[in-house]
Amino acid sequence: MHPYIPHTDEEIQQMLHAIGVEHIDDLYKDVPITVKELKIPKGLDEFTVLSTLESIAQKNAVIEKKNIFMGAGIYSHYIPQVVESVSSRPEFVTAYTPYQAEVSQGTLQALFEYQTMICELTGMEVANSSMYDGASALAEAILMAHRINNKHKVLISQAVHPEYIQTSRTYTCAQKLSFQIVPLNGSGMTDTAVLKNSIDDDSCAVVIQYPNFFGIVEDLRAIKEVAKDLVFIVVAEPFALTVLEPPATFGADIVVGDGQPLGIPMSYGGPTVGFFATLEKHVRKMPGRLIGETTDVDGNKGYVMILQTREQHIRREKATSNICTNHALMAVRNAIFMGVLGPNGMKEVAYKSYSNAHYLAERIQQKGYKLIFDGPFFNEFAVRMTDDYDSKWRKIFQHGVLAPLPLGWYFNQYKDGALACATEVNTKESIDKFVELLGRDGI
Amino acid sequence: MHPYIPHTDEEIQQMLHAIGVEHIDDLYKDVPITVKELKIPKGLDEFTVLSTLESIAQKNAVIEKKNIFMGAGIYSHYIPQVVESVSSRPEFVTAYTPYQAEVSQGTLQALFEYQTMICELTGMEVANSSMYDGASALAEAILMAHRINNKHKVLISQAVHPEYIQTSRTYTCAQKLSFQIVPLNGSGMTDTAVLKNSIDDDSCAVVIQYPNFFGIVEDLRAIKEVAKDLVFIVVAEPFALTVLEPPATFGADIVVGDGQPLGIPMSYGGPTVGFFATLEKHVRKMPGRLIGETTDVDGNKGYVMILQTREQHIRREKATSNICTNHALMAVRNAIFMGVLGPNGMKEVAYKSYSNAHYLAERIQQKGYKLIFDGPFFNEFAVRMTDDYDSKWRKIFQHGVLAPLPLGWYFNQYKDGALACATEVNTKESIDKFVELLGRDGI
Amino acid sequence: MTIFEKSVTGRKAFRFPDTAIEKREFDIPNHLLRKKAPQLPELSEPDVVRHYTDLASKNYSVDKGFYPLGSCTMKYNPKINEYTAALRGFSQIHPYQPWEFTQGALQIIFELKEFLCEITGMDDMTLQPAAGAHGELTGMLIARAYHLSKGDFKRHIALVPDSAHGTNPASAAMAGFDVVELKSTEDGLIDLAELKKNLSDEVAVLMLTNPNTLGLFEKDITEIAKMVHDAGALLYYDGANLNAIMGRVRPGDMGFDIVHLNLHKTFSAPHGMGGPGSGPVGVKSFLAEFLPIPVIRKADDKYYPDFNLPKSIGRVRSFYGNFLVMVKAYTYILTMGRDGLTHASRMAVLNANYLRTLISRFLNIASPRTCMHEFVVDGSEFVRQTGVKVLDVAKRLLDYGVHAPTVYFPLIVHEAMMIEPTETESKDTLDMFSKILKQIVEEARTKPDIVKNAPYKTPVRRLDDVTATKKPVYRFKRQG
Amino acid sequence: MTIFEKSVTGRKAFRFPDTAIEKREFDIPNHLLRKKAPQLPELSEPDVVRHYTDLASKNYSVDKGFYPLGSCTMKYNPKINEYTAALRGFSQIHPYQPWEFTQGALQIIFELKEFLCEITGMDDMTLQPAAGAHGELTGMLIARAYHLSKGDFKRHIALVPDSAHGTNPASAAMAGFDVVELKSTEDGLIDLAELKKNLSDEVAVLMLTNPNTLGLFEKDITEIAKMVHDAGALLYYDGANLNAIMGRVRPGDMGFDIVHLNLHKTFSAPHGMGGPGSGPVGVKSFLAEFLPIPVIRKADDKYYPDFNLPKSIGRVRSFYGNFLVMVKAYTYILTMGRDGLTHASRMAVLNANYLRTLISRFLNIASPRTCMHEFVVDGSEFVRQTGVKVLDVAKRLLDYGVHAPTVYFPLIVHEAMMIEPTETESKDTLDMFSKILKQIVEEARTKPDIVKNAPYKTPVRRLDDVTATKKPVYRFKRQG
Ligand SMILES: Cc1ncc(COP(=O)(O)O)c(C=O)c1O
Ligand SMILES: Cc1ncc(COP(=O)(O)O)c(C=O)c1O
Repeated sequence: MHPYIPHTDEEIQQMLHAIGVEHIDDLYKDVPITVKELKIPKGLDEFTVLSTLESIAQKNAVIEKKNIFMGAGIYSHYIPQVVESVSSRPEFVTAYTPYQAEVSQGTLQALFEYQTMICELTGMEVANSSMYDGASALAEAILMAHRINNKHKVLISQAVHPEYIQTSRTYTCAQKLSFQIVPLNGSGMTDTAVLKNSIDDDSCAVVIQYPNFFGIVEDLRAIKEVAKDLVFIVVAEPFALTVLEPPATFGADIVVGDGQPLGIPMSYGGPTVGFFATLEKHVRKMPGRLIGETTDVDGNKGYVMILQTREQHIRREKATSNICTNHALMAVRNAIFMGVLGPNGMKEVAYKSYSNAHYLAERIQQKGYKLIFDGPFFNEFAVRMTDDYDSKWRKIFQHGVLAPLPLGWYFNQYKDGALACATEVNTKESIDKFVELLGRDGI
Repeated sequence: MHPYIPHTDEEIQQMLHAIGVEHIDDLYKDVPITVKELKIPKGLDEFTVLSTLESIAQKNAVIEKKNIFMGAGIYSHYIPQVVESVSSRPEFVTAYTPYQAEVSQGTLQALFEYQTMICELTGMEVANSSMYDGASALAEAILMAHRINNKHKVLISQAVHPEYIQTSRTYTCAQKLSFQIVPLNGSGMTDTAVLKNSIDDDSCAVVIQYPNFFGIVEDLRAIKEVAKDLVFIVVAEPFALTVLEPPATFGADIVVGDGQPLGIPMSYGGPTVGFFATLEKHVRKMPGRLIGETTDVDGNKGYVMILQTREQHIRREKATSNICTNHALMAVRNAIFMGVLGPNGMKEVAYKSYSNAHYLAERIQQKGYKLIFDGPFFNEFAVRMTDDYDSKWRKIFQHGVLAPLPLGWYFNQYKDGALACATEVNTKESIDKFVELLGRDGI
Repeated sequence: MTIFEKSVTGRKAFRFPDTAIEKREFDIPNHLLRKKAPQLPELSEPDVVRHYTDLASKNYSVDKGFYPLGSCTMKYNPKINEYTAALRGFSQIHPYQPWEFTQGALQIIFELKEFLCEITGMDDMTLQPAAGAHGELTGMLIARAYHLSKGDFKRHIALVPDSAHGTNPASAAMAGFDVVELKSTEDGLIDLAELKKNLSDEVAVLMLTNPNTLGLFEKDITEIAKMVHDAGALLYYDGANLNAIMGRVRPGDMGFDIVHLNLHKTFSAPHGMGGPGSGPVGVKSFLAEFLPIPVIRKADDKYYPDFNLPKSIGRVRSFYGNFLVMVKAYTYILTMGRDGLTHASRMAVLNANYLRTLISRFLNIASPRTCMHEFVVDGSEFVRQTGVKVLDVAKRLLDYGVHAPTVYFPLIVHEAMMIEPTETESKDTLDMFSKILKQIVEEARTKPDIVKNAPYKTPVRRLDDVTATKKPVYRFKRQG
Repeated sequence: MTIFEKSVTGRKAFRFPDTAIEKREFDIPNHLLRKKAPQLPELSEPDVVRHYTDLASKNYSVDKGFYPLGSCTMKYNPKINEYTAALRGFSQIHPYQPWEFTQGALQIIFELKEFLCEITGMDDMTLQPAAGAHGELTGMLIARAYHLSKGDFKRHIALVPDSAHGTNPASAAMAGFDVVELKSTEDGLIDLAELKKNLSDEVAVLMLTNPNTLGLFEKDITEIAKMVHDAGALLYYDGANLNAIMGRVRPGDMGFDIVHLNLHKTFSAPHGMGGPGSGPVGVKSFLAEFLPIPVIRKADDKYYPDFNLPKSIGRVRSFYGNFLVMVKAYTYILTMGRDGLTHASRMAVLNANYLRTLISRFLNIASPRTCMHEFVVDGSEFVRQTGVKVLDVAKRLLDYGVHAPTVYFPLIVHEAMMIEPTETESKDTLDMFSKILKQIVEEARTKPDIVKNAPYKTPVRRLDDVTATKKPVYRFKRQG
């Protein structure tokens, strides 16, 4: 007997009797037997499982927060314990999609509030209740842009996260969309001259990351000016949005991003959550689940899923997306986190991240390394290291420091480059220590 | 502003205005100022607090479960995660004494079920809803015995936990009760001949531990035979009670013990929980809170606190005890744990503990050490080591093994003795390793 | 009340450590600096706790009671899984750490993939997709890449039975296929004649779930596989219903070429109000070269990510997928083992058939055939006789403290109620549910208005979703 | 339904690892072997989870809402405290480990003691007692030991004001004292004349709490202390109400010789449905030698337990006390700091006075004086006018989703309602509570039966506790 399966032998007999068969195998008459015994271990008690998992977990090196100088899509931030405590409540964790709204008001209200917060951050009018992650959210945004204007060329900044671009290519490969990568100028911003020249009649959308992959704060106004008629898609970082003018101000049509910085542990990259916001005029082209306010028969306020005719379970092959199970729990975690930090806490993180990153940049420059770009940056920046940086990076790791990302992984032209990051978790002492390690002989 | 205190400056002003004073100090007019500034550090953010606490916790050595061979009142057992998850629900953790029964049915039913389980384990008719720990439960049992027959001499076995005896002495020192320690015979059982001779007209109670401090299963029948007219108090270990005949069978009047083995981590000894059970005829003399079944005005079943006239908030100086805040959460944890293990799981633990302890005893004896007593034991036993055992014990600890308790701490006559323990968490491999360490030169 | 209405300017629930680094003002062009702060709520820590405690109390969940949502496999979510997934060695690692120092994480991914390949009879697998539908898209893109790689450009059709879940046609469309719906037989099974008629050299894939959405096993599956393969097409398995057959028969053995699984269904990861899930995709060896990058491999006792797959479809998301969900599924598989998984499937099928038997005494079942892990009630006669809708029955169930089954799906059954008890429910629970449902059927016959106006005991009563969609309110807005 | 009624023979929720050691039969005399197994419930893991999830949903708690139970200081329990107390280095250590290897635990005990000594103005302290009452017993035994040590055998009296909490006289009695009750003044304060009259060379201790149970500060405390000390007696401080005065005045400064605290009140440790708490006892230096053993000391940067106190009263419980509760209090003090603790007291007093002001508009307050952290409503006029009892009001409050105040205590106020909001409650909450209470007062005047028959919306309605005590049912018994 298994602890999760309640059937006693006696009950099994009673149930078979009620069904009118003798053996459980009688229920499987239509089903061939092709397996004698699965080649996986026999079941284990939970204490053995626990010690097995603990010893596997031990094989992963956990770097102290303050010694993490890498972001590149996954950021190390403080997460107050209350976020963990509240978001791990079983009423949230063990519920599913709010198909029965009357017993899912917790889910629905929490997601409605989340949508509101995303609207506030991005300045947009409508946000859905989550996508899988930032990358797939961007891919869906591009598909949506195509639905909006039925054009085929996507102009995508070179400074959009490489994995987001890869994901978007995969998602759209069957839709006859073509991608054109727009290069950067010397300040690390998407080159508006090239962008302008690339636009033609079949241009569908322009995709800009804000701040971009290299940390540079893109001038969205300048982008919009040259790409007025395209669907304007912005990939944004949530903390930056508390201090940068929201994309809506510059005429963005769709704003997406990853909610990981907002209270979700790094988790080896997943689960995180994708946010997705747009304008009301585009809402029927939008993918994903939307929660709206309504009233019950007694006139009390309540929340339900709305505009479901966009979704797969109703529209099937004509749906705006195939997404069904989304990342609701992570979205609610974002909302809880923002509820704890509020506008001031969010801003404080932004300021601290900015200040730390700039201190880090100065210290690194003092060691003789040069920044690759001279544009204004938020909490990440690209710096030229040496050609052997990848091996140096691994050596530094053995000193308990996660050094900046080797850019050579993704960019041939920046083989000697690194993408550094600082957030509120770093300290003067940890930055000084890292910079010292960077300059140490033999590393 | 502090995260736990919601008042904004504006609200403070509004509130002061409503009260009709200008400053908060105006509310303190009667109160002298004797403190300028407390000499404790300024408040810290939670991340700094957390890392401080983590580094303090690091200074405690955590021994792997299987390498713990010490019990002596605190036992290392497996605790399924579900026990932790369920008992840490905030609805349990952040409620108080069920003063308003109608919104405390969770607490009340859980404690009612706990009481029932304790009755089942001990065989007694009534159990209260918790005491602080086993030691204070014994002390209260002795006070209760005195209330029952108004006599003064307490005959207490030498094999009752020394800290329980100390606690009982402290609790009763003002009640003119005298304690006589009854020595053991060669099998490690309380000497019934001595006991018999010690009983006189003023003898109040006899106290026996079952199994006793040295692990020996006392013959409660033999005790009862010679101490018929005394209040019979038994200190019991809950797992043992699943396989040993319950004290009620032998005419126990009060059964107490510590619930720590039932799903409570070792926690440096606290909080644990004391259980306390007796017979209906004694119930009005009983200390502590009792939960009983009743109905509401609609006839629905419900639970309330009963027989409160025994308690301090009503009876004041004539109460059966001063206890108010008890250990309800720990009692419910016991109940959850027993709910998970059930009678078969409890028994399995008892069997495994017994088998492991006996294997351990054999292996130790093979090394040439002799058991101190030859009576039947459950999961603990006393063994003669060497005179320098205390220092050996510390050395073994540095190999990651918590070796048996040096008996010299509490017993001059067993200066070279050790009290060994095994439970279901030990394994053949861990026992063999410990025995090897014990025999190793230089240790 | 919303969290925004509880906000008080200046309140706070947070405090951060000093970094010992001076605060700087932003040296960023002024037009890019935010002028008006986002209106996020300002609360104390107790405020936050109470707000979400209140919301939590308004949710039904598996921990609370019976949740027989057909097709969703709402089995019990073991507590130990939450614990293992929260281990710092799993939750506190960056995906770009040197892979030499995430060997534990890569081991989990690799071994889980091996386990799942064994359970499904597939040769290789990706764990990158975040959910079932995401897996479908991945699988269908693999099918597309396969045909294209052979220079076979005309296969633009995906066949999808009319009983299929909505994600199947939606995913096929996203992968660029034209969807052709296959009509099922009366029984709700694949109609071989219909299939034959639709098969051609333009067909790329047939998507199936087996048992299908009626809970019936496609007994002609070997025949179907042969037909599909003979036509040069691939056979796709929607693993949503794997919970019926573990340890007995494997999709790979039935002839499926591509399989997606839902770790949040069959493998006990919780559903999180709608996610995150995880949707691994397994393939036969001839398709392995098309899997998304990176693929986790093992060599010399080291695990590493392999990005060198020139024919790969690419990535379907960032990083490695929903890693912590994988940890839960891995924990579950170790706990259950080969014996436990097999037992789980058998008990899931027993439960469904037992409940089906009980319910068949007072409602019509869509198919007379023995069901697998779920079954569908055909409510059309009941609706005709009583005027009470299946939706009303669903709402009334809420009053009795249980969750409703999936309603109005699959589309091929009129007035469908799709019931999946899962193996973690006890006989007592099934007896109780059947009794409740019977009582509601009784009410519908004698006092239909009670049912039509249900629910009564829920945190809110019947909600108006028509107006909600007609005049949508997407977000909270402060009055005035 | 009870957990016993959900039990099914043979069901299980557990599995244990193999120890690789053969199972043995018990070699124990037959009459000592259990014949009939205890009837514990047999459940699956999901059964257990659902049972307790259901019970949890029937509890009111601080995380749910306002809990103004006077004298109980139901402040918010920070989540970080639960986390730190669960750290393996704290929860997984045996109290008999060599003390060299529990330096962290001893450091917590030592430093917490230092913090609390500083906050209370005492010289030394024990953290062994498990709760306030336990601390009282400890403190009173210390007082007893002190007098006896001086050869002063005739001091058999403990003076306790009539406003005192029941544990005060009960603890005094357990410590062997004859309790003499001191009548309070009209105002609810210590009557100096009355005190004088009762002081003699037979008096050992005067027990006080300050602010007292009416929430009033004993302004004559210096005078009182002098009188008590002049009479050769000791002054005992019940720390239940320390939450009013932290950072302003200290019991030690007021002349108290012995102080107990409640870490589960003032220092934010949660109340756990009734416990565990922790009741440290602080003393002036001349009493330190009587503290329970062991006392934790520090020498050469090492912490160690000192058992060598020949005059110690002995132990009051096993091991070191409720260690994990201490970890929570320690975490809280580090978090709040000197500034935060002072602020907490001030806001607690502000909250009480604000709520008092609001409520005074429609109910009588027992004392006209400015209150400290709590205040008492005198409901006698209300009861006389409406025929509605204070108990009814308490029950009706439950219908409005708040917890009731402490009722019928302190005994010196007729129809008392004792209200303690604590500093973690917001103005909005106090406004709301006052509005609810006002509405109930209104109801009592216009539709008294509504109030008399309350509550209506709770999991059960008014319970019959009279019959419950008259015909007590102590435990579940299977029918028939
Ligand atoms: C039969 C079937 N296929 C596919 C899916 C889609 O899976 P997911 O929701 O994980 O995207 C579902 C889920 O509800 C399903 O029931
Ligand atoms: C004034 C007062 N003194 C003493 C106590 C007793 O404290 P405890 O319940 O922790 O034993 C209380 C607790 O309710 C109290 O309010």
